[in-house]
Amino acid sequence: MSDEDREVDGKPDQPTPLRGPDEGVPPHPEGKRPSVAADITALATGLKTTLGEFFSPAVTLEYPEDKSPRSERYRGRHYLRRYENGLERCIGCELCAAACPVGCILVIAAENTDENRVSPGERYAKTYEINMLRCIFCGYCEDACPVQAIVLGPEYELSDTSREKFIYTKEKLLEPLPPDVQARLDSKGPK
Amino acid sequence: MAVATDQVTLQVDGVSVTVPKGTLILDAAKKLGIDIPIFCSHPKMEPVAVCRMCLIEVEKMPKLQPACAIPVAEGMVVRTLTDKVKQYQQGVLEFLLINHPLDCPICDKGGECPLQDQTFQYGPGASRYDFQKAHFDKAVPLSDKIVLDRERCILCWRCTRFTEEISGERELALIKRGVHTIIGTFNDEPAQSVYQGNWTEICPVGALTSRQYRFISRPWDLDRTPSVCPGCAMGCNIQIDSRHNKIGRFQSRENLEVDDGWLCDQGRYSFPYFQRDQEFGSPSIRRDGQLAAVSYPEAVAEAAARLQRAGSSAAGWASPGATNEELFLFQRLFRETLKSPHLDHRQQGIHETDPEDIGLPIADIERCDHVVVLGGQEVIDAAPVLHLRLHKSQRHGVAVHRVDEVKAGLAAVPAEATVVGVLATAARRADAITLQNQLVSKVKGSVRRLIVVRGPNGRGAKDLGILPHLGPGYAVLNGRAGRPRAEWPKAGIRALYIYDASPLQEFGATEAELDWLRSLDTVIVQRFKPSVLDEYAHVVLPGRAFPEKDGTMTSMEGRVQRIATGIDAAHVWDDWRILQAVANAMGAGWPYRTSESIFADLAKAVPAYAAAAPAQGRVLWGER
Amino acid sequence: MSLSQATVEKIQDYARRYPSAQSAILPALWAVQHEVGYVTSDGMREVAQHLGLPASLVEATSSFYSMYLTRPEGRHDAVMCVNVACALRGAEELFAYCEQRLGIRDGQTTSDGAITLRSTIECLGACGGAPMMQIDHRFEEDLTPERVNAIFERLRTEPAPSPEPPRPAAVPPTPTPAAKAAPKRPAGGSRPREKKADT
Amino acid sequence: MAEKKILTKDFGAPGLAHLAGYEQTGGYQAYQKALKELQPDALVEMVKKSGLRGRGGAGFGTGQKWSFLPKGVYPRYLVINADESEPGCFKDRYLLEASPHQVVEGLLIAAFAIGCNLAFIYIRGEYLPQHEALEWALAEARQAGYIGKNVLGSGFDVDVILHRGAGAYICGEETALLTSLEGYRGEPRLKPPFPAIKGLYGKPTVVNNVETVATLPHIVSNGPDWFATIGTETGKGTRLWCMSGHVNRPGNYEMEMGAPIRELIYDLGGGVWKNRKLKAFQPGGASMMVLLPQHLDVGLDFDAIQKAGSLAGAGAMVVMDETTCMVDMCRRYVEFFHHESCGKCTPCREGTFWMTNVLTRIEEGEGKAGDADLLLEMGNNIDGRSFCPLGDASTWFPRSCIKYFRDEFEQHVTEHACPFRKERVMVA
Repeated sequence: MSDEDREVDGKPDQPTPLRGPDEGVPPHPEGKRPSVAADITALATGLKTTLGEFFSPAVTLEYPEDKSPRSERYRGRHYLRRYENGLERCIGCELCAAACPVGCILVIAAENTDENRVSPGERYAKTYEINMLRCIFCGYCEDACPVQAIVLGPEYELSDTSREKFIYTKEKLLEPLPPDVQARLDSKGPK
Repeated sequence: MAVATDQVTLQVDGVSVTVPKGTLILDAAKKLGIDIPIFCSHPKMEPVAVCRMCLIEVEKMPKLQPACAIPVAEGMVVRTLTDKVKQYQQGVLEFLLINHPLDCPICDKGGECPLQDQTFQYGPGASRYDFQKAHFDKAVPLSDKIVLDRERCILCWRCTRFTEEISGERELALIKRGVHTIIGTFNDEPAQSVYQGNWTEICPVGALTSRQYRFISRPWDLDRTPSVCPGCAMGCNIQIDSRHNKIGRFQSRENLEVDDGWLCDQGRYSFPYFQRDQEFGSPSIRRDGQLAAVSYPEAVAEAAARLQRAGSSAAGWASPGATNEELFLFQRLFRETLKSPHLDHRQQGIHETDPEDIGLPIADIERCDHVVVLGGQEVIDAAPVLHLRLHKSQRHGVAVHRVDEVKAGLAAVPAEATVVGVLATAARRADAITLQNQLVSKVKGSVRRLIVVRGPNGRGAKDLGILPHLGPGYAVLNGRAGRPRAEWPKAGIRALYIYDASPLQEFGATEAELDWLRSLDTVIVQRFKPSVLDEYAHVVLPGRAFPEKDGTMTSMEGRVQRIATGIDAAHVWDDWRILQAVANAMGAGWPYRTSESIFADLAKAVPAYAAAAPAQGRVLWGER
Repeated sequence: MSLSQATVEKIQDYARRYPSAQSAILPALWAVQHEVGYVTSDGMREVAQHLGLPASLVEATSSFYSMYLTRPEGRHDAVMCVNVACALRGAEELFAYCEQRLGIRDGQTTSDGAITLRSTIECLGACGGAPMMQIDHRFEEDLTPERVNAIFERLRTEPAPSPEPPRPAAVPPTPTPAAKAAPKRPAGGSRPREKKADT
Repeated sequence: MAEKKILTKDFGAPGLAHLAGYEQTGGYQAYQKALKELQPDALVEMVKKSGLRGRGGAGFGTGQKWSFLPKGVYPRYLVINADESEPGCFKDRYLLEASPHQVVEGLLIAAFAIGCNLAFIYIRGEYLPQHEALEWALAEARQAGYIGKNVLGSGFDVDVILHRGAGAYICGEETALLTSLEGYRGEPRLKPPFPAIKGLYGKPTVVNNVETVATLPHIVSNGPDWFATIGTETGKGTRLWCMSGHVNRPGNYEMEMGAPIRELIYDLGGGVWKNRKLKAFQPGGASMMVLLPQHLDVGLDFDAIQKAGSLAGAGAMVVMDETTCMVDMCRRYVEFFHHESCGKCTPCREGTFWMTNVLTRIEEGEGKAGDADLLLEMGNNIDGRSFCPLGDASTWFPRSCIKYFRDEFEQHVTEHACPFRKERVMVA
């Protein structure tokens, strides 16, 4: 049953229109006769803020020439760190994968042998992948890591050409660490 | 009023419970759902109360009592949640952890480690120990299957007690004294036991871990599928733990009637045979000498055409590793569609079979007073977990006689024996029957036998009639019997359909048979992995491995058990689907859509299977 | 390097004496130590074979007790107790003196292989004569630096104690001639043969 | 009150170690009297009436212990505990060395009383001379017909096996001794079942101390009433006390039960040496709580010492003068228990290891502020929680030292050094 044929005590149930079908445009209120000066002053007051801002120094950052300052604890792209002697820190313990709220880290561990020693101790990560498309950069993996292997660096420009490239594998993550990250880690205390 | 004398009523944390006399406080509390923390206690071993984790308060006893070792007494009042107990539990866990290495990140037990769980639940937040931990050697290869980390060991004695009470091999022992005590074999020689896999399961920490499963996965990443071990006819219940669609390990899934919670290494470490770690070839047809890859329908059509040409002179061999459903279809394909009686599942020997072979259920071995193992070690090699059952029976007073000849077996059993069991492999079945008959006349009690057949579904193959002379349910095919495999070369067979379901129970062709295969004009091979038979095959139909399919298997004692899909292999047709396609290509018109539907038909054709709804009861031919 | 026939015989004799062969492990290990100088793994394996036991059990038992040596030691072993009763009467200082006198540390053997010096916290049961030492399982009590020197001099030249436990301390023959002739000394220290009590 | 010699009354007599010499002093008369005139049950009653309590350390009534044996269950075993490894204790050694036959006669009487045909003597490995003296005595007794078949025509068969231990203090504990005698690692067993019901080889077994059985010949020959007149109403007869430590005349003294400790230390022991002042003493060896000079008038009797806050134990009186560093004493005793712990149960195995580390740290001056309380708390988690009394006993001495000498512990921590060490001087 559509709106039109609904009955309310005999009369079609319709909202009352604002103006009757035959009424014209209402007359202009008294004393407000159109004048050019009034229009210009209204225009000027309207643009006052805009003109004010126009001549004050721009706050826009001309990206990419200059970038917004980032805090030392900014959580951006991940890195897998190494010890001074070049051995990888990551021991493939999968605690980061367990801590990750979105489950975007895949770790497959394997056993170190004397010939193929990747990390100190018995265990290392044969496969370590982070799906950057799903990562929410919360930093839980960095907190969970018992050996401070996975850390979040400062970069946030992570665009790429194909979805597969967003699966960061070990060699991408093992790239050398930007210097200022080391400062942040030292401030966090020994691990 | 006089309560039945063997029942005892006691109170645990304010709730009263009545349990039979001699029950331990630990079990009485468990009956109320109160879990008292333990490490060294194990349901299948004598209590030793060495870890002292389970100490609880018992009224009128000044000291805290070990719940795992003190039997209940009438009117006993037990408290497990008092401050004294809680404070002590923190203390003992702190003691356990002072020399325990902080290995959780690299330890395989992480995530399923009782020490880890109980430290979270009962333990102190932090440890006040600030000295050097005692160091021992780590990652000691005890054998090619087990690695031992002596720093993680909390000396709960479970593994040494296992080798003494359960397997009887007494290989592991405590060495040195006090805090320097370690576990090890004699002179650090490699362990020889075939039950080492169980050590890794009963060890409450990561001291004993499996080398094959080393660092494969964390417990929370595993997909767990209940299934049955493909190793032998014992039918031990297992759990397939897989990750990324690859089998990580087999774990035991306790079935008190069959395996009592244990697995043998032969079965537990057999999963690499069923690993689909690379492509096993697509269906193919031999065209001018070479196997050309084709699609399934083409291969099925070719196979059907060739079989139809051979008609009743076709022969079919099915592996005792196949499921009941597949064997049923295989048997229908030959007897109904092809009208050929030539079926077999055995290798060389031609030994008879009948329902009496499952007279003695495995669990009943404990209730016998004399058990004759005809063939000694040979029977144990055929079903290794049987040894654990026999050793348990021996410890409870059953006389087990491991003999080689009938005469010795007869002499060993005294006339006044009441319940006698005879165990033998299929090869020695005839001797077993003669021994059984002689015993029946000598002994006043009952004599039952259990024949250890070959293959996880050897019994199923016999029940479903994959035999030339017997139809499903041992129906006698008078006059229409076929020829057993041994006679096929001379029986004018022109086509051979080999269904090699499991790499562990292969066709195993002899030299003579290989020559005969070359002479045949049709050889169809349906197998999981590329095998030597592929060169002789005209049609190759790749099928699935046992962890990739649903179905039921019948263990040697006639217990029908379900296996489930742990690994999915969608790109490979299920075996019963291939068999149905071949049959339907010849106009059989089978309507099956799932393996359950096949089982429904199977149960109609073989009534005894109807009684044993899968995974519960045994096929009792008595009520046929 | 298997055990000598005499030792094997002794082991079998022990096995017959006890209600269960397993009780013969300790005496058997003593026999092995007397012959070889310390308990070798081959020795343990042979003891296990002769007693019909798993070898791991014999090693478990042998490694538990502190008096079974696990590696070859000097001809003489000198053990000084440093438990409380002895320490109160200057055992620690005396031990330091011994170390300095023999030029070796605790647990080492002198270069000429004569003496192995060890201190032990295990009370040796001679607290009345503290400070004291146990030289080849015999007590030397109320030691002073001078007496220690004399002992060490003697040990440097003295051969190793005879593999058999030496005869009981020489006790003056009983004065009264009427006493029955002293019983024939048990030959070679082994017990006089008598049938095991049929329990 | 001078010594009251019963066991040691003939010591020093020539040839006492030999059969002939022992028989001259009336040896084996009691044994023959028991065999000929007394029935086994009468003997058990006699020992019960005499009020003889075990001299090994627990002080349990010997007669009572014998009566626990289930009737008619044979074979039964008697095991003599000669494993005496309690620090400060050397009384059994003195008895075995001086008069082995008295011990042999005692054990034969005990074997006859409980109807045991195979008795064992478990002697510690370190007592080689005593082992040989016993071996010689047993050979003589066999030769004289006291051991063997149908002894002296009484129809009683007995054989004795001398079993040599190999250095484990834990084997002094009753069930650990039985386990060791069976050839296993000397680890204590679950109780119940108690050895009297299911002991050696699963058969009913009685374990008695050397001194306990050495008293039996005197009880049999002089009668239980004579024995009951000696000592106090709860502690009957005499007891051998081993004096050691800072005392002028260390050695074994046989005292009537109940005599005050002062007499033992000052009259018999010649008082503290170098006429220094007594600081503390220990009545029962390593396992017992420390006592102070104010306890000197406590009677040498099980219950009196227990009321004073310690235990009589194995009767080893270790005397310490004012130059003794109590922390060092605690460290040595706990290190002893750590070295001797069998490692079977967690609290004792790990607890003694940790306590040793803490006490060593304090003694070397690197103690931390809360160490004393940490030791007390650790003690609470071991005492009453470990599998056998060794674990409990390892905490009693240190905790009693902390109770009485807490300031000494604090001093070690604050001064970062042991205040007594500079006093330590070479024994002239």
